[in-house]
Amino acid sequence: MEYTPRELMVVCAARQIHDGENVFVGMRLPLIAFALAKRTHAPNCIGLFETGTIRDEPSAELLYTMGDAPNIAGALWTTGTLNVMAPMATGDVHLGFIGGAEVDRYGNLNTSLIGDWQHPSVRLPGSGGGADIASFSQRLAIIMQHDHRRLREKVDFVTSPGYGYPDEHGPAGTSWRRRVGLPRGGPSALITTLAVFTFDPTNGEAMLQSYHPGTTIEQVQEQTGWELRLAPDCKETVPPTEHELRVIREHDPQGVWTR
Amino acid sequence: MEYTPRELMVVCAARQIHDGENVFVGMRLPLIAFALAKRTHAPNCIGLFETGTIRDEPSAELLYTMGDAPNIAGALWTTGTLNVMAPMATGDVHLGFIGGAEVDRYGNLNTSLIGDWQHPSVRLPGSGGGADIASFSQRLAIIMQHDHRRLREKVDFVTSPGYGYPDEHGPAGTSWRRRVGLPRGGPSALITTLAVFTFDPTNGEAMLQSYHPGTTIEQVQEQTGWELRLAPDCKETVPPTEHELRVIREHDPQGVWTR
Amino acid sequence: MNKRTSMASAIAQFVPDGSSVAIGLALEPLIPFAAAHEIIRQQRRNLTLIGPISDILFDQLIGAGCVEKVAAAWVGNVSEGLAHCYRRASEQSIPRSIITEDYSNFTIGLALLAAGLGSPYIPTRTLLGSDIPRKNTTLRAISSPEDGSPLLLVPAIRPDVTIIHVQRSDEDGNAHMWGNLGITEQAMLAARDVILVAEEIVPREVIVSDPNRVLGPSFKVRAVVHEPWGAHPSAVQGYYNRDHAFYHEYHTRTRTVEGYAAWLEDWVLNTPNRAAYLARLGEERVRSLGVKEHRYAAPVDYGY
Amino acid sequence: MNKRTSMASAIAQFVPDGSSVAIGLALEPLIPFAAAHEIIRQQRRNLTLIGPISDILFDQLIGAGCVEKVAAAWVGNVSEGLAHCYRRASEQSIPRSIITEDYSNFTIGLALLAAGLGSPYIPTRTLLGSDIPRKNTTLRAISSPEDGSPLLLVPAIRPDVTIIHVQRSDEDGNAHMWGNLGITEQAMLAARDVILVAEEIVPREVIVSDPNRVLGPSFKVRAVVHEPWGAHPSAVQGYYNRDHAFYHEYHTRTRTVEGYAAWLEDWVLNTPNRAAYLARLGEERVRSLGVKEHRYAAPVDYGY
Repeated sequence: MEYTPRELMVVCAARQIHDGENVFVGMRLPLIAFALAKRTHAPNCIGLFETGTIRDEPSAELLYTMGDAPNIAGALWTTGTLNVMAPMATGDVHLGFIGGAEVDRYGNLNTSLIGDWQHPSVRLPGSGGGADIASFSQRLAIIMQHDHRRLREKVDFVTSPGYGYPDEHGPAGTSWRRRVGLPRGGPSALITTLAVFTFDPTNGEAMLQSYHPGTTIEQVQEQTGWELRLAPDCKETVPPTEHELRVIREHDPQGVWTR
Repeated sequence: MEYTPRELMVVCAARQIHDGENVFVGMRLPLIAFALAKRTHAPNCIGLFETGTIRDEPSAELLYTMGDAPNIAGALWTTGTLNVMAPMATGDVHLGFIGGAEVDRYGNLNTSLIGDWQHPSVRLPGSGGGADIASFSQRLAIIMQHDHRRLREKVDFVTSPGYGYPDEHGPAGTSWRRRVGLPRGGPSALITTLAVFTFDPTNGEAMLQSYHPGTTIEQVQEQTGWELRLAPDCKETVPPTEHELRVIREHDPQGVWTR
Repeated sequence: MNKRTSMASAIAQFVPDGSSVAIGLALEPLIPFAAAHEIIRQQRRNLTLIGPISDILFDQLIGAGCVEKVAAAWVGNVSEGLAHCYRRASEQSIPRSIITEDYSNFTIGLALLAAGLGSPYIPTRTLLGSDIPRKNTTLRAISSPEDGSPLLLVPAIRPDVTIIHVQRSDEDGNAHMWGNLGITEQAMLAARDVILVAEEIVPREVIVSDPNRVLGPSFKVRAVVHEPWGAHPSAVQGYYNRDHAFYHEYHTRTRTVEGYAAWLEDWVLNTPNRAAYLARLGEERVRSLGVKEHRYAAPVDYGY
Repeated sequence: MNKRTSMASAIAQFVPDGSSVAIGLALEPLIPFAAAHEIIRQQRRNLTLIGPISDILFDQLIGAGCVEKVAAAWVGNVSEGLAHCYRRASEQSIPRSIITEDYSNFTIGLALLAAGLGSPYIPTRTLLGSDIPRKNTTLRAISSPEDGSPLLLVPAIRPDVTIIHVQRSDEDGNAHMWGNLGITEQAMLAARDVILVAEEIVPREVIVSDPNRVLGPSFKVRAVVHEPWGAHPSAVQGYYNRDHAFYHEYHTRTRTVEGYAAWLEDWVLNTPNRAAYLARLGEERVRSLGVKEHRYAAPVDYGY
């Protein structure tokens, strides 16, 4: 069955969600990944939205934004942003999703600016809730379009901290997060249009976990700004099932986000 | 027209409220003073209650506690304690009421304990919201039964700060409050069963402003634990009007709080 | 997930000896007396009680010897005055000595707010010049790192369990609460575990029809107990009024240790559950406390 | 007190040049576009804009040259991507240079929360290791006075005026708002002045029938403006849906300075008020955005 790169990304994102987890859902593809997970392997997961909404059922209609009316009707709780981020700050959110313009080999994400901090060549929208999700959630899944200008050795600006960088006090990874005072967490997956990376928390480095059907490790390397490290069990990404695709297309019939 | 000491105290308390003010209303007599002020000279005052309630009309029935159902029905806002105390913390509350077991000549109030801090001879209920009202409201009115064991030179424990005490850095009064870091405020009136005191903010001392009809300055002095200082215009307390008494008795027909 | 259980099992599971328990958080209304009475019947010991004001509930638990420490702004009987068991424990160590950590309503609220936000403390300017921070040394006076002005740091308090009485809840712990809320919202977000006691168990549809009315995240709720009249003698807006006479009776009867013991026999120890409690209360009294006039909220449309 | 006034007079009175303005606080829904357009028509200058994410509203004000500084977590077009005027101002100082104070949604919320509580700052552990505090130096990293661990201090932000769009309000500014609230509550308590823009003006009785639904204290409200459809193209739960096409059209037309100028002519400068705006929008489009299916909240009884 044919599918688009974005449909595959949604499937890979949904597979990051375990049943019963509290998931901080980001914009666009994660909105559909949450709906897909709910309707397949994670019927008991709960979605938290930075607008101030918590729900345990996907919205009845496709969402252009998480503040759309269908995401509010039938919610478990509609309240303020701080009330929904508070449980994340105290560790009750298992998985968070964010996207970005640039990511580096240590999972540090840039959504703020390209170039000089004071006179940027491109001013990006900024953190939104992204930096908070990256700081507080137990696991972080990053979703990005894959090309060498976006997957870089080092980002121009760390908006959302991943595993930091090696420095005089120690390596990148979980120990860096502890050094800077982050309470927990770190990236567990980087999902792109070409591949899926996981991370080695001991040094914070991204490892190629799987390459999407139709691509090769070489093609992934060409579009990646650092020298690939392969996960021991690196293999081709498991393609979407017909059922997964059917659920995605039921939820996004016009393919607004997934075409 | 006959009246009880408590009815007179309610009248004196109500007279502290200016029209249009935001008033932090305490337990018992202030609940009735707020109702009286609303129905006489201060129709536009607003009452804030530490339970998390704001209203601009007295409750339809007598309140035993500020959390009683009639105080919630028809409120302008029922919410949390922090949301109602927040405007007081930022200076939007003009007047606050509190009562206590002990007060001293500088308007420092004790509602915590009598005797030794660790092994008190009498353990009192504590601050409740009193210390916050004393810290944050622009003006403070204290309501007490008058006897020499309650109006003392110095209280055993300062629960709610008044004008502090003279110390090596300066006098009591507004300057003491500034020294300790309080943002504003201080007692403006002490209303007792025998008299009404005002305060001199330059040194924090209570001044006898008026003695209730039927008492004398001498009798007030007998029941007061410090040497009285008289306000320049010290005189007899203006008795309640018939209208004031009628409103009080409409509101408290059984005289639960005012007999 | 269905979290319905009995009061007995909820207390047995989630309120072990030594727990820190936030309870009575809406001030005078919605006080979970049924839960406190079950704690007494199960003879819990060495509890830390956390709350703003406690309208005789803390007094009952202290008198029964369940309590080691109290972190509160006020402990008494709002319509009657002092709390006799609290006095006896503080003044004469009867039935045991207790540690009292004094707060104000604002600072106990800030302590729970800080815990819920994952912040170690919240700075404030209340209580500066008060003796409360000198007695409760967890409250630390510092100079502002910004301008050197005096500040009071209120450290986060994270209760092991928060017990909340609500008007209605579904079986998963999605609940509607209305009336004044006190510091209930902060205590729910601050707690590790939450026990909900509900006047009514309603279908999920009722709750999700009005998500702005919901108290907090149900994923923090461990147990949902259906206990009608479980807050008596305190008030539950829309269900029953405060039983002022009950507070007066308690105040009068508990002046002596013996009097408290007898009161406890009558209303808790020889009253195995809430049904028996209501029977003792009597139909006439129950009826007299009920709602006389309904006042329904204006409609709200979540449609699109 | 009757605080009803026109949008023109509300902006003229309470949003002078140089004001700090908190607006667009519920994130994607309930964005006060009508107020922003009036600010543009009155040619306000040197404003500081405060908000979490701004879904094209900040972009419009920046493009019109009203803005000196932006304190926000995100500035863009949620369903379309980047904000062109924000980019031009930041990258090429067109129409003027702007100062950007970067926050995250959590920290901008904490800054307003702190102001409302009268606290100078709130400490948190978010953004540790992020470059945001290195760029926005108002966010200060310190060592915890308790255990020396790293902390970020988020200083209070006190807006001169907070502008809020609500579903319904009475003439005194007692208002009901529902749906996701973002950081609206904190911004209301933090502000010196509040302007309410309401879809409906209702009798006081409607509001006080449900005091738990009320947004905040009306004594902070200076002006109440009745402006139906005043939040279009954003959504107002129970009244109208988000006009996704409008955001797409804005994104496409404003790629160039000239395109933005033409868009502004069409929708703001040559559209003197909201009535004219609705006429331009057209009956058909307005109807298509309306509520298709009503979903009423379950009844709630405040009786006693």
